Amino acid sequence: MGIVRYFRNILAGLWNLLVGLSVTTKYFFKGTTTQQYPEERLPLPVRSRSMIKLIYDDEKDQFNCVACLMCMKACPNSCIKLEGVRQADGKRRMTTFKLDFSTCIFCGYCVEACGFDALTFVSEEYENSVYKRGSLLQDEQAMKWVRPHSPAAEAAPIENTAPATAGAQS
Amino acid sequence: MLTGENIVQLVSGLLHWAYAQAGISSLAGVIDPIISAVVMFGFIAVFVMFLVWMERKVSAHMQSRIGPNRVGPLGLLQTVADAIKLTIKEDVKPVNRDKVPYFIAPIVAFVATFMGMVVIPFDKGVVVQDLNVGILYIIAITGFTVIAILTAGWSSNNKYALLGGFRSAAQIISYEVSLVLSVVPIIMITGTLSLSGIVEYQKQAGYWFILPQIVAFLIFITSATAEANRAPFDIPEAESELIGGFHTEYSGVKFAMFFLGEYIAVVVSSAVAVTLFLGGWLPLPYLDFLHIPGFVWFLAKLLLVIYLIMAFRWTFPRLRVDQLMDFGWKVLIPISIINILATAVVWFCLYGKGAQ
Amino acid sequence: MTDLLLSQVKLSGESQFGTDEYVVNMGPQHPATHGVLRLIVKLDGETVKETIPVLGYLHRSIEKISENRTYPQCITYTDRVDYVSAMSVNLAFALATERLMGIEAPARAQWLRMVFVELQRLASHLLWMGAFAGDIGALTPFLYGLRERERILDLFEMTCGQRLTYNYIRIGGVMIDVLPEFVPKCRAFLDYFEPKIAEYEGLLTYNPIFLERTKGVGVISPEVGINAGICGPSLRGSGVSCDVRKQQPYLFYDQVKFNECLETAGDCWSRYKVRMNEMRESISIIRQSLDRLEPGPIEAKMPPVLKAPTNSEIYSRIESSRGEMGVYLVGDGTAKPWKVKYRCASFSNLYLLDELTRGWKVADIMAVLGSLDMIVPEVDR
Amino acid sequence: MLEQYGYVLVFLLAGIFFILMAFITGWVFSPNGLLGLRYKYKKEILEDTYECGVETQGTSWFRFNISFYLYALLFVIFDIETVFLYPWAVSFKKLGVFGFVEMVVFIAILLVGFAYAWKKEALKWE
Amino acid sequence: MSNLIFYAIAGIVVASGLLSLTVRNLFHCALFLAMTMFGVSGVFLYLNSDFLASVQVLIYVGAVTVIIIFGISLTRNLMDDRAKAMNRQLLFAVLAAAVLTVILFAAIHQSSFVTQEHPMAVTLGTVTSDTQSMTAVEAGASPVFQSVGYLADALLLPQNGFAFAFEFVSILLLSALVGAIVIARKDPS
Amino acid sequence: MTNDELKSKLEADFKDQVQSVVVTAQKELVITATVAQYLSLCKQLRDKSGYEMNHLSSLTAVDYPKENKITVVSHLWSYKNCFQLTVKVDVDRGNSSIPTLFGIWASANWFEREVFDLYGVVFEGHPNLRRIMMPDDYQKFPLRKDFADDGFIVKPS
Amino acid sequence: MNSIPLVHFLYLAAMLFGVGVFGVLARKNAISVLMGIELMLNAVNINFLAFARYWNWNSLTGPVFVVFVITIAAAEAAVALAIIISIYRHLRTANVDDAHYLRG
Amino acid sequence: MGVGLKGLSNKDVELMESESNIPGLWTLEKAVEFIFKWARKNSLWPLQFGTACCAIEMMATAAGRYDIARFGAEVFRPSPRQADLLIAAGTITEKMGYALKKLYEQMPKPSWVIAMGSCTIAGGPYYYDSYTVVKGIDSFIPVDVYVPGCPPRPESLIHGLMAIQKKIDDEPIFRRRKNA
Ligand code: SF4
Ligand code: SF4
Ligand code: SF4
Repeated sequence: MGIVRYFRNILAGLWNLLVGLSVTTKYFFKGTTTQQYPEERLPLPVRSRSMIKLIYDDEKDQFNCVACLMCMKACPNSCIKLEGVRQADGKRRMTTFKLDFSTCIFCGYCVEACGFDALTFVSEEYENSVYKRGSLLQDEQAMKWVRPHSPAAEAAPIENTAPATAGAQS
Repeated sequence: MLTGENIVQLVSGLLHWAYAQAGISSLAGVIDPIISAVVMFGFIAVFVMFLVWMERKVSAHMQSRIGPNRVGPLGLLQTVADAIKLTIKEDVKPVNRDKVPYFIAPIVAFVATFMGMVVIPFDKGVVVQDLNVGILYIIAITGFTVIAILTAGWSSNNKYALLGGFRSAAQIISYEVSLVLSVVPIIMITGTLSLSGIVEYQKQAGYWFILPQIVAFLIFITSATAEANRAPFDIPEAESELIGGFHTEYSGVKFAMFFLGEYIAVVVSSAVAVTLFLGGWLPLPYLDFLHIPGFVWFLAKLLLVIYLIMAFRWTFPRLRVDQLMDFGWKVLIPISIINILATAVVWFCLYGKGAQ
Repeated sequence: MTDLLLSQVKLSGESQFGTDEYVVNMGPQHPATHGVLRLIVKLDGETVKETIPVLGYLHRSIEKISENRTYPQCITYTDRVDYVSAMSVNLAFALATERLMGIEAPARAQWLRMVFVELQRLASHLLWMGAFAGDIGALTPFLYGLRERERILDLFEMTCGQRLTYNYIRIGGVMIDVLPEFVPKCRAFLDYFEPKIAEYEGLLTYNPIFLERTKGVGVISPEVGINAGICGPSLRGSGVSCDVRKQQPYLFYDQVKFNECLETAGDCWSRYKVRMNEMRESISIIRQSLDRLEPGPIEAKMPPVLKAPTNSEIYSRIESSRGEMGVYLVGDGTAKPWKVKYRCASFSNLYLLDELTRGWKVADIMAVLGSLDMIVPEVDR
Repeated sequence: MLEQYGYVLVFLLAGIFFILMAFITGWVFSPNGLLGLRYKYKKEILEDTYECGVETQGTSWFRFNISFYLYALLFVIFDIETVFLYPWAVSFKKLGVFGFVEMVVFIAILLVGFAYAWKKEALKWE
Repeated sequence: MSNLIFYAIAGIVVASGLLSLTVRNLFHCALFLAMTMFGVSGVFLYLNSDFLASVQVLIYVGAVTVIIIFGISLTRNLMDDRAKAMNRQLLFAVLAAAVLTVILFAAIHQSSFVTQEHPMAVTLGTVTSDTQSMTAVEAGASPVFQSVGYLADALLLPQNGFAFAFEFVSILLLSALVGAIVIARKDPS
Repeated sequence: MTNDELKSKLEADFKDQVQSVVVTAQKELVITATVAQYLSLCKQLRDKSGYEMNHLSSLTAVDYPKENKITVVSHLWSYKNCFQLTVKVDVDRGNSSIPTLFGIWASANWFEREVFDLYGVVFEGHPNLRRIMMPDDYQKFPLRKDFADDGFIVKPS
Repeated sequence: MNSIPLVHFLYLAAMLFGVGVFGVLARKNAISVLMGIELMLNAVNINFLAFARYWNWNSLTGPVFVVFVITIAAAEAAVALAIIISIYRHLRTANVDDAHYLRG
Repeated sequence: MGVGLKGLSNKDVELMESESNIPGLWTLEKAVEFIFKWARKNSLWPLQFGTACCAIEMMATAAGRYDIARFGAEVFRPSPRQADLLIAAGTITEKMGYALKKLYEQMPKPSWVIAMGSCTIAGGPYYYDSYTVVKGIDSFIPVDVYVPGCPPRPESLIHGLMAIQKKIDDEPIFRRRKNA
């Protein structure tokens, strides 16, 4: 009995090893899933939180930011420092805006909190390695971003009140 | 016709003509081996680099990746870069190491396997020296690897290295027994230890030994994998337990030598497997009209076997050390002994009358 | 740093075979400890005499930080309590806060949460499977696991813009509604994914080496398991029904049909099997949830600044990918919690490691550790 | 025959030579070598024993388990068996049934020892 | 040339043999021992015994050295560097060994071997490959020591008288195996 | 069984052994006990049929510097009867000491070590009361409200 | 080819034997003593083979004896090491000098 | 040289041509230097060192989708002795900091460090109110490239890797300064 089981175990083991080998061999001949990054780039979803930018309105030639400090208060990590002045026309304008990307955790609260369409996430700007830690403290000039005038980009910013149209499509 | 033998004859003819021209014919006995050693080293270095590349590519494709592809065409120069980098990397010498053994361990690891290349027949007549005791020679000379590994583990002054080295030695010696035993049926059938002789026998017999000796082949491949410390038998360097095993403390070019040695061991044992079981340089049956040179067949079969070993590595989990030893002693060795006896009995039944 | 601990490990001089006991450090940087767990292993030959886990190498004081953040801000830190299964911790905290403040999230948000939490369970189990196989020495399943996980992350990124730290499930709902193409994509993924599980099982489940390594190793008996606080799939491998989704249903788990996966042997293989089966269950839960996803609001009506009632407290549990995840909140009437405590499955599961590995071989530590599905940030927080 | 083994000797020496060349190249070009850049660092830490980033406790030497020895013992015995087995295999056909029976007896006696070791759990890794 | 190499090998054998017995570190001793054995296998080649040379490497380097190293590692504390390697009889030992060697040398010198000028130099010549497994006895021609099968014939054929010794070896090995296991496994009480 | 029923059952069963049993506004069932009652209460909660709180889900502490107390809070769960209980015990902030639950639930071991590490509550009879998160030579108790240290930067609001 | 006189093999064997004797007599450690014995056996082997080849070279006895000697040497090493390990575990020493404790 | 040059990408050839005054004609030293830099650049073996969330992204970088192997950097070595690149991925607490420092110092030179994620750059989300987290690993080991993000995308990490490769190009190999 023992002998029979001994050999049966060996044969069953060999068979299961073959099953495993067949899986890897199958994939060996199947195509790869690799996205060859520097040459090929994955199309990122518009909601991707890659880099925070300050929206610059090139028609009005100014930043949208009115220094309402909402983003600063919302930030869990206090990485936004900004100052503003009240202009002659009574409106507040941002003068300096500093975002420390070395501590920012890309949570998105600042963008959500901003009611003036002044901050946005930009999906594609993820190539942001630097040699000096200091270069991660960016000011408004470094973060300046002009919204391209294309219909695709209009949907870009994360809006908390997106219409609930999706779902139940099955 | 282009055969390996012709090429060798041509080259040696040319060489001896050159000796005669230079008036150093009397030194031919010294220069010839040196040239063959250099050629073999060149071959093995290139081949191992190719193998490392191949392993990375094979593993990558098995895992739906691409693998190295940015250095040279298809990343072929990747291992060249690795080799150069390892060479020009700083060589850390850990404190409290045992200086001389620490230094010689990688040398032994490399040389032991490199010497095994002497008897590998790539084609009819294309072999450095066809020793009488070919198989035994390979087995004996690769036995030095154990010493190298023990020495490396011992001299590094590191717990992981020590444990890894001793485990590795225990593993190698255990699997050496089944390796040795699995070859015996072949020797019984052919009556020779010479590798070329075994291939010639297969040629005359008209079949490869993998057919009657599939069990021996499986045992041989398994033991060879274990001898080369490759997964699923890579206990000594099981990363998830012992960091790097015996070469934990080795860096730079010394580490590269262990690496090289491991791959040459794979080449040697696969080459022996090809020679013993897959008919060496013989063409596939019914394909000999193609007149493909024998060494091409040999290399093709070699790569096939190596691919198999690589596929093992990237598919199977690792055995635990006690299970590994159990497997070697309690499964492989009994089966290979049974295989020997069975071969003898079958042979007596088939040819017994004629032989006596 | 003076290593007080190492010097405290006592070695008995001689064991019966004349070997010295010796101490091997595994970690903090070690390929097998899933990050920065450190194990001090006392060995006799290859046999483990004692395993002392040393924690705290990733103790990032999240609980202290949370006491100084507003409730919504805390959610960003919950992502990092268990980054492999961030949605679950998001959900745990959101549910606790909602119960603390009496907020009820709308139905669509609840269903979305279920979809995402179960997707996260798939992702987490995939990573776990890969890591477990890797611990045992099979390297390829890890890559397969990550390959499929990438597609789940695509779904997440499409919805909330991040791959790992989502900050998606919020107090009173979810951050943002899914895109219209999400539902078909999700279904397509599930159809693609379901046959893959069989493939992994082909690679591992009955592989003789895998069986050797996992069968009968690290057996947790139900009584010991319960007493030591083991939870989640690890306890279900011992045959104890302990699924919070069944026992204390939250979200709409009482409205979907799914089985609680149980195995009885309590060894590594059972725990493996439970998780593999759970993946199948998760797929069915996601399918049912997607079916019942109705249009509607995704966030409850809430005051602009969330404040907990004075002297309120709540202990709320969910079933995260790793097991029972509890959040204990104490509110003091301000916008910041007075006390936050995350009760994590890994922390209590790890406790039994010493007992499970004693008398086994070094390699079994890896198998047991892997099968408990322990990740360090949950242990250390 | 000797000149055949002359090749082996040359392979041995050449192998050593190649490796030494590699070592020398490495030493010439590597940092802190002959031509390489000098780096400043603490030599004691660099060369300290690696143990996952924490300090090593006690000595790195420890004595091993007896099972290592028992495996080696069995290996020696079986290796000796090879010495007899290989000549027998080579001349297997000529020796015929009588030689085979002799060898079976030989192996059988050894297998008794093997079985004993198995029974006594010498083949058990501690 | 080949003579020179022989003397080099002989030098290495003696030197490493001496080192293997004088070095204090036992592990180094084992390594030197391996080297000695390897050299001896080279000497065997000069005696036209390639099979025995391989066996020498296989057994001594591959097995005996390894088991000695394992043995050393099991008795590890011996390697106290401060302990003396030599015992009290050092002087006596040197003397005895020297005297013995000198006597042996003298004996060899006195014997008639000196005049024995490599009588087989003619026959110990080129080698034929033994792919056909021909053996000396069978061929009836000049002995071909290279043939491995020849050894088996010598051992196993009953007319050669070693058959009993051959079986006895297995019993010896068996008793060595059993004895060693019994001794090594005995726990100190 | 609803929490209110449970509350009356508890009050009947453990009349003298608890200080109070309340159902909070969040529908949590909270038992408050004194240090003296703590251990036997927990033991009975685990063993008594009808309760069988075999799972110590969590054990932690809350610091109330104003009232000069630290409350040790344990959350129990019964796999058999499926209900949840919270047990609270107040200890003094200055020299806090409380019996260990290790003998009742093994899982208490590390929970208590953590509380000891971060709050400085001493658990009497604990088999291995050492720091668990912080380095062994660390002196302070970081989760206490009045904690301050060199590397500790308070977030500007 | 091979023009080495027989006596040179004999001289080599004699020297090796002498070295072995020295080791056996002088070393304190039992394992070293064992190594000395191995060396002596090797010297014997050289002699066996040399005589077989040079003296009576049709005889099979030389090589066969070498095989036996190698066998016995290896078996001896195994058993001797077992004994040394056993002694070591009892007495915490492997010095030959101290082995007289065995009697006690 | 001929062997080394064939497989080089266009970028590499441009680079070497820009360095030499006469295209195609180099001094031996420059050639050797070029080869060595090329080898170092393309064979960055990282140390297996991941502590927190970023480690998961590091694994994702090694996995099928992004496949860091294309750069020859998939050889994750468990021992610092054989590693060239320390990708500090994840939160470093003070307790861990000692180990990190030791590991870094045990890596043979030349070695490079990537600080991946906010945590290693400056303490990240744990900058305020944390009593354990190190506020930036560059306070005790030199960092070559900072990759911001929490966690950085795998592409960002690969970008960081390429930044290291650029940096290697600018570093001297030999002790004697060239053009001195
Ligand atoms: S993304 Fe989050 S952390 Fe970063 S600036 Fe905005 S709010 Fe602060
Ligand atoms: S919330 Fe928007 S507008 Fe207000 S300060 Fe911030 S960026 Fe400017
Ligand atoms: S930077 Fe962010 S993602 Fe990376 S380890 Fe730190 S918290 Fe985790």
